[in-house]
Amino acid sequence: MSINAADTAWLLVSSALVMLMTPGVALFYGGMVRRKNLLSTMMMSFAILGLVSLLWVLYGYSLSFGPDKGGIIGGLDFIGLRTVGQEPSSVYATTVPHLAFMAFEAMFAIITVALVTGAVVERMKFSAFIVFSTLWLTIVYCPVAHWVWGSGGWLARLGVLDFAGGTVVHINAGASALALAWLLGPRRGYREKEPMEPNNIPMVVLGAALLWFGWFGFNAGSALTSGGLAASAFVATNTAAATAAFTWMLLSWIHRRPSLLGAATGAVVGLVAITPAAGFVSPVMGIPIGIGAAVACYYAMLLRARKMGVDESLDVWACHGIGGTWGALATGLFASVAVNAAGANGLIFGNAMQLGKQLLGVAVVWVFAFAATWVLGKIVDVTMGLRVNATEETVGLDISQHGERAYGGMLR
Amino acid sequence: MSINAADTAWLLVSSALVMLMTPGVALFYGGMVRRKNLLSTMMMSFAILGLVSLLWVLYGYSLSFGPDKGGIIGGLDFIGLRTVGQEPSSVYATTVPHLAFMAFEAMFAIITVALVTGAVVERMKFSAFIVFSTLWLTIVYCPVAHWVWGSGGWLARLGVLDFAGGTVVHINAGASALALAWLLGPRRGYREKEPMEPNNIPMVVLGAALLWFGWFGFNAGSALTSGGLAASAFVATNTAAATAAFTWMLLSWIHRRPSLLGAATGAVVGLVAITPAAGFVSPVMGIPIGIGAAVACYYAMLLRARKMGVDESLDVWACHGIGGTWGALATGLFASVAVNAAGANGLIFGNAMQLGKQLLGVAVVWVFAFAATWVLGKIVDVTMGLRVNATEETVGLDISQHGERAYGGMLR
Amino acid sequence: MSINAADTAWLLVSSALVMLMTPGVALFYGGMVRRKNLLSTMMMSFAILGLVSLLWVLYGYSLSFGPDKGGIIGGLDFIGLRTVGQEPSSVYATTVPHLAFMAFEAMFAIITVALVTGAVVERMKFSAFIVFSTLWLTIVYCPVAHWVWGSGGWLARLGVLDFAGGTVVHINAGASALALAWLLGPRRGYREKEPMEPNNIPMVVLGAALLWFGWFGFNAGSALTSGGLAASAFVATNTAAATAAFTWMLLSWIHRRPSLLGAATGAVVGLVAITPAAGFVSPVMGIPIGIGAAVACYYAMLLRARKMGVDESLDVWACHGIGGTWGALATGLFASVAVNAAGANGLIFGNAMQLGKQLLGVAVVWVFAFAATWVLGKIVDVTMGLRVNATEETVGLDISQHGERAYGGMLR
Amino acid sequence: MKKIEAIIREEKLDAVRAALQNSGYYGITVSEVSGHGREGGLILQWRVGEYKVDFLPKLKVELVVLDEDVARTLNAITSAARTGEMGDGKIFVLPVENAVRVRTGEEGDNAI
Amino acid sequence: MKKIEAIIREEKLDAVRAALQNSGYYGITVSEVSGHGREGGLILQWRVGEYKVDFLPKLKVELVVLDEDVARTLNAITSAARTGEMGDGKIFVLPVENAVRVRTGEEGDNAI
Amino acid sequence: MKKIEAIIREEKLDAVRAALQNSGYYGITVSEVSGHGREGGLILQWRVGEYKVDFLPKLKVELVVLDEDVARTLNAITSAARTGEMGDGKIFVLPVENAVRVRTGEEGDNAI
Ligand SMILES: Nc1ncnc2c1ncn2[C@@H]1O[C@H](COP(=O)(O)OP(=O)(O)O)[C@@H](O)[C@H]1O
Ligand SMILES: Nc1ncnc2c1ncn2[C@@H]1O[C@H](COP(=O)(O)OP(=O)(O)O)[C@@H](O)[C@H]1O
Ligand SMILES: Nc1ncnc2c1ncn2[C@@H]1O[C@H](COP(=O)(O)OP(=O)(O)O)[C@@H](O)[C@H]1O
Repeated sequence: MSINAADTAWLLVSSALVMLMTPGVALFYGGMVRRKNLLSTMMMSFAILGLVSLLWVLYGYSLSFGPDKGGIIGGLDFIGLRTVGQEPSSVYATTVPHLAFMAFEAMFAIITVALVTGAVVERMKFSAFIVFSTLWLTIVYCPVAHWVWGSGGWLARLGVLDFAGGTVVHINAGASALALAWLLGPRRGYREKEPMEPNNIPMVVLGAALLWFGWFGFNAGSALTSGGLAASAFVATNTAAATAAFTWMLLSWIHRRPSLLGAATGAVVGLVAITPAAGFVSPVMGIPIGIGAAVACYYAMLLRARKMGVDESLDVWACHGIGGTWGALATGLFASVAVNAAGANGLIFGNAMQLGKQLLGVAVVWVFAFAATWVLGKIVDVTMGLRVNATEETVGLDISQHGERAYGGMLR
Repeated sequence: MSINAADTAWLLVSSALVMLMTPGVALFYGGMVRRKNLLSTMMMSFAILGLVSLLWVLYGYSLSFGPDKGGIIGGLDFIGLRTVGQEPSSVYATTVPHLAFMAFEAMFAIITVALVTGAVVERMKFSAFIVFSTLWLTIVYCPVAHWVWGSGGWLARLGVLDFAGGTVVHINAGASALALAWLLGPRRGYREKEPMEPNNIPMVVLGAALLWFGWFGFNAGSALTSGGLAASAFVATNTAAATAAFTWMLLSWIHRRPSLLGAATGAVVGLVAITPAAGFVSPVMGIPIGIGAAVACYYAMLLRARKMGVDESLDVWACHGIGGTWGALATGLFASVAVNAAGANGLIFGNAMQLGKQLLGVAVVWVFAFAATWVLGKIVDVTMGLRVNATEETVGLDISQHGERAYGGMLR
Repeated sequence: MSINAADTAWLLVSSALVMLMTPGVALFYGGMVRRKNLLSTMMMSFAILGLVSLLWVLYGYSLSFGPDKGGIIGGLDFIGLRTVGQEPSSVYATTVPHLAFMAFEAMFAIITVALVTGAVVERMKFSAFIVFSTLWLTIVYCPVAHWVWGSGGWLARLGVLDFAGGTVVHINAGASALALAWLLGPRRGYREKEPMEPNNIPMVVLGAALLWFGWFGFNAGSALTSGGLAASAFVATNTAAATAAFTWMLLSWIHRRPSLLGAATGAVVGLVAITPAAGFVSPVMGIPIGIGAAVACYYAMLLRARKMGVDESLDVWACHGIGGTWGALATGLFASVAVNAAGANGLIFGNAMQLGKQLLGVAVVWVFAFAATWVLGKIVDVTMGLRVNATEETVGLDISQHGERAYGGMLR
Repeated sequence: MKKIEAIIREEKLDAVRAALQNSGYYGITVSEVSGHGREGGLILQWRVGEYKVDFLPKLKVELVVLDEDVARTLNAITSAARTGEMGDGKIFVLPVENAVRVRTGEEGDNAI
Repeated sequence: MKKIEAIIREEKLDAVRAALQNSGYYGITVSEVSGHGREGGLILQWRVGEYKVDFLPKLKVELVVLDEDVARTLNAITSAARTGEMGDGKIFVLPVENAVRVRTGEEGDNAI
Repeated sequence: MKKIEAIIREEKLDAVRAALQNSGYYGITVSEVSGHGREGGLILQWRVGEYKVDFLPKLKVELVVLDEDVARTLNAITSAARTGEMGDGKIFVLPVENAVRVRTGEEGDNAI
């Protein structure tokens, strides 16, 4: 097929928008930790932007989107971008240069790894983090991306719907975060004293704003063409984000006071939940999906904090794991072929099967991501150790891991 | 008509850019208040991003752009996005999905409400703010948007030109800000002591930068198509912003020293003033419009601070009210059908009538916005009270309204 | 030719992205100086955004891209945008409005001047800076832009390749920075004590992120059309940035610890180096170009700091001068007509000539920029003085030049 | 000479300064401190749930006064800084043996 | 009454506070200071190369105690703040002549 | 033992530190304070117009010295911190009754 310049422009812009989300994560997470770990938290996202961009070009894209091998993994034909050129791919995004599709997908791989870092901040050794991330991209992300999005992937063939990454990105990140936090153990002083106060809430809000902005590329860009579907996904995205932000604000208000940190968190979980659904549901469904996301994630977070013994520090599981699960299931409820002929009808349009498929997709990714991450984490732990030592943790990872401090000055 | 993919891509990108302006306002305003009210100020914009996105989908778009009812208001046909779908509208932006046009307009409604917050920061009760904003969107914004931009709106029919929101957004926000600040009364300690020092000027500059960036979507996106007119509006926008930033810097230099806060403010007022004119005037007219904006708003701000008894805290009136007025009148001076055949000639091209029409548009919006806001504000004041109490104000709204503080740490 | 709406959308978006890079520079540089000079550093970039936007419209575009005068300079036909309208130019970017091309090029001129400021922060008088910048734009930037990019420019005619500004932007800025820093002399206390500690590394990272984001417009936008070439340049850009960020991180790790400031710097030098090559080389060449950039600039910076007696404060020369030089030469090595038929083959494709041409381009711009800057700087020094006085420098430029301080509060 | 160290509420600085100026002392040094006392801490919110912060922001006002002015100064500060609620702060009086004005080298009472 | 000024490591604040509370003193004032002593400085990195920061962040804990409690308090702080490494800090005892509780105007020992 | 508290200009810290080191004292504690004195305040700009800030940033340098070193130390600080302009700051000398080195538990003069 030949290149459509408008689709290409839209996909390139979307790729740039999704790229900006990773610095968005750096700010969003960075603002929530203690100041002594601010740079270390940002560094995790920034290093991933470098590392995964590179690995993706070298082999990640090929494993995920290379010619299918038994529904499980992509072949090595695209290693080092071999045959990935200015002409369109014959199977993916056939109206834009293959390179543009590759770049767009690269940004998804990057941010997924960056999301996981929320579980391990303030105590993970940087060297172990780099090794773990390389393994995780290769052994967890690439296969799951192939199953769901790869032409011939087994979950795709079964009809599991995931418009922009509810399973591949969010459940994947959330389940892995839980496993890794569990292996790592809690931060020193966790629960003994007052919680670790966020060092910079305006920074969190700026991060959330960049995430919201970039998510238009994430979701509406996933239409892979410019037109009605992209517009529909765009509106669904904004509506879900807004509704969830407002709902979370109300939940915190009921509890005590309307919280800005809560509203920012709500926006993010609304964006998470609409991700798998954005191009399959009518945009106004962003409202129930947003409300559901805020409520589900709010109580999941409470549960994690009060009942589960794990210091999953920035609640990747509660936000992305639960938000992504709700979104994947909501796709099975609200999807409509009137919105996207390439999709399916959901339960409310009489197709209960689709909900079953979605449940299958959710369960598979949950189990695989959790288990595989646990094994990978354990291997890294045994071989090189996952955690910094007690002194390094007390001093803070900025100085102990990176030899830097966030705010320099004459004195402090 | 059928969908043009390039126009769609351009309008979706523009919508994303305009969305980013509201966090831009959060930073721009947040940096200018005292630290104890930083989160509260950002929260106003962030909550509006949630609230108005939702209300717009529910009924705001319908009231503004639904089928005309007597030139005054839109009908309820588009409630809950009914019949607003992937196909183009038959009257608005007929080359892009109706949903894309709806989304683009949503972002304008959001930022307009966010702009008003500059008048009420550091003392308005958050609950009252939410109620007021809902009323104001419904009773002030939607009608005015319909009059000026709605197909069949009475000001539109009279030939009042407003390319991207000089009256609908800026005069509307500015006049309302003045009324509301007047009702609220000054901040405690206002004028008794040194002015309330901005807590973070780099944050103001970042906010201004995001506004400038997003404004390309605001103005050039308002061409609703990609092509010569969008390019022309883009250049007019950048030229006016730059000229006004530089002019304000010179004004502060003449007075004392070249001020960065001044240059950032200048950029914003230049952007405000070019807004109604961007797609009707030759781009080089950005120069006189920018100079005029800086001078007019600078002296309006001086006047407000020294002569008027009102603590219109972040000078929404002086920046947006006066800037928007100058821009609307400048449109009547400099507009040219050679630039935009859908526009009109202005005074310098021999059509004095147009200036009269612009004056009418300005006067109508000024009077209506001021009066309606005063009444709405009064109602909220009488029923639930507009202001926090003295202790809450002294402690700061971050803690008293939101139970949060911007910068946490071991100690402070 | 007629306007292509998709190309126009892409070029307008790219222009907006490049515009955002200048505030990106403000943050990137602002975070690296001492707090007392934070606003002054940001102000330099912000003032340039105003000043150069204006001068470009008035005469800069005409000098650079006006009808050729002997290969040396553009004619005055485009003064004040005369005849630069909504129709395409007949020679540049013939599928988009001439105004869109003009705007895109404006953003390049702006950021180039902003880059130079890294050499002079913390001690240059603001008035002298404004005068110098005006002269420099006129006498250094515009001619060089004409030589390399102007239709008929002598270096362009010789076949020197510079896709997006390796010579025009980066070598130009780097060589000029060195000359100007040399004239200005070192900051008070430079080398006597510990280095001047960066006041805000998260701000540096945010700046680097905005630069990376905006650079997609810079490089992929330089295709001037939406399609395969833009996609290819996009991927080359991201790959080089990522590789260089990761490489610099490894270099700092070898030396001591993986540094976030280092990774951010690495990203920038990778982006610099890929700039001239982005649309001429296969995207995977981003890897060697990125590695080379990080290594070359790292050691250039060490050399500058330890061996050269010049306080080129934020290492514009090492980052942009050396990075741009490596990129220009790498273009001569790796360019391929298979990627871009309008380009040429490089050395590895058997065309050693091209490397020679690149060397010529590099040498010419190095010598001209250095010499002309030295002369202009000297003139400004003799007539009005380049530096603030000792007290002003000790107090900090924020207060002494701008009468402002970054963070206000009750006390400090 | 005595050194007076007053821990006060942030919002009382202006009143205290005015009171001191009325009693003839305009030279003061102020710093931001964090205090814990009888006053309860601050309850803040996290994304879900809440937490208590033990230390509250206070200001420390330091000034050195002549022996004969101590009582007057204490009174001035006390009445300016009082709200009657817990957390109003404390004032301590410490002996000072000498003072030097850096600019002139003057010592003792003249340096104040 | 004596004023106890302890310069301690940042991470020891909680332990010191607990120890003080055990010995009956919950009213304290803390501030962030920068200290230089025998302890080496901090080596930080720049884009290339590194530099040394001479001043390390410390906390200053100030509290006024009754004369009879001085020894006990010193012991409590010393054992809570000690790591045995250079940089553990110092404690100084200064005489206090008077104290006032702002809220009530009480003076002397009653004000503590 | 005496405690020396010097309020100095920010930019004089290096000179003062060097002078103290020359007289044998490298252990010092520094904090950021805000001072108001004879020196005029700072005029800053707002978007339009200007305003005055009363408090100027100063540093407080604290160190405890042996009795016999007081005079020498005062001289060292005074000459290092002087510019001759208003706002050079003040130095106060306070009696200290005891000192403890946390690391070793040493008391008195040995702890300094
Ligand atoms: N013994 C003490 N030593 C030093 N500072 C104290 C002491 N007691 C109280 N403070 C300081 O005074 C502040 C107010 O004390 P608090 O007990 O809360 O109020 P009140 O004096 O009104 O009962 C505290 O936050 C603390 O900074
Ligand atoms: N003579 C002194 N006067 C004031 N503060 C001091 C003095 N000596 C040390 N300090 C403070 O105590 C801290 C720890 O001192 P240091 O010499 O590093 O450790 P140690 O006491 O374990 O030998 C220093 O950082 C400084 O803040
Ligand atoms: N009586 C005082 N008590 C405590 N600090 C003082 C006193 N007088 C002055 N200071 C401090 O000394 C600083 C310099 O004092 P100032 O009067 O401006 O200069 P100078 O001593 O040169 O006349 C002030 O900013 C303040 O911090």
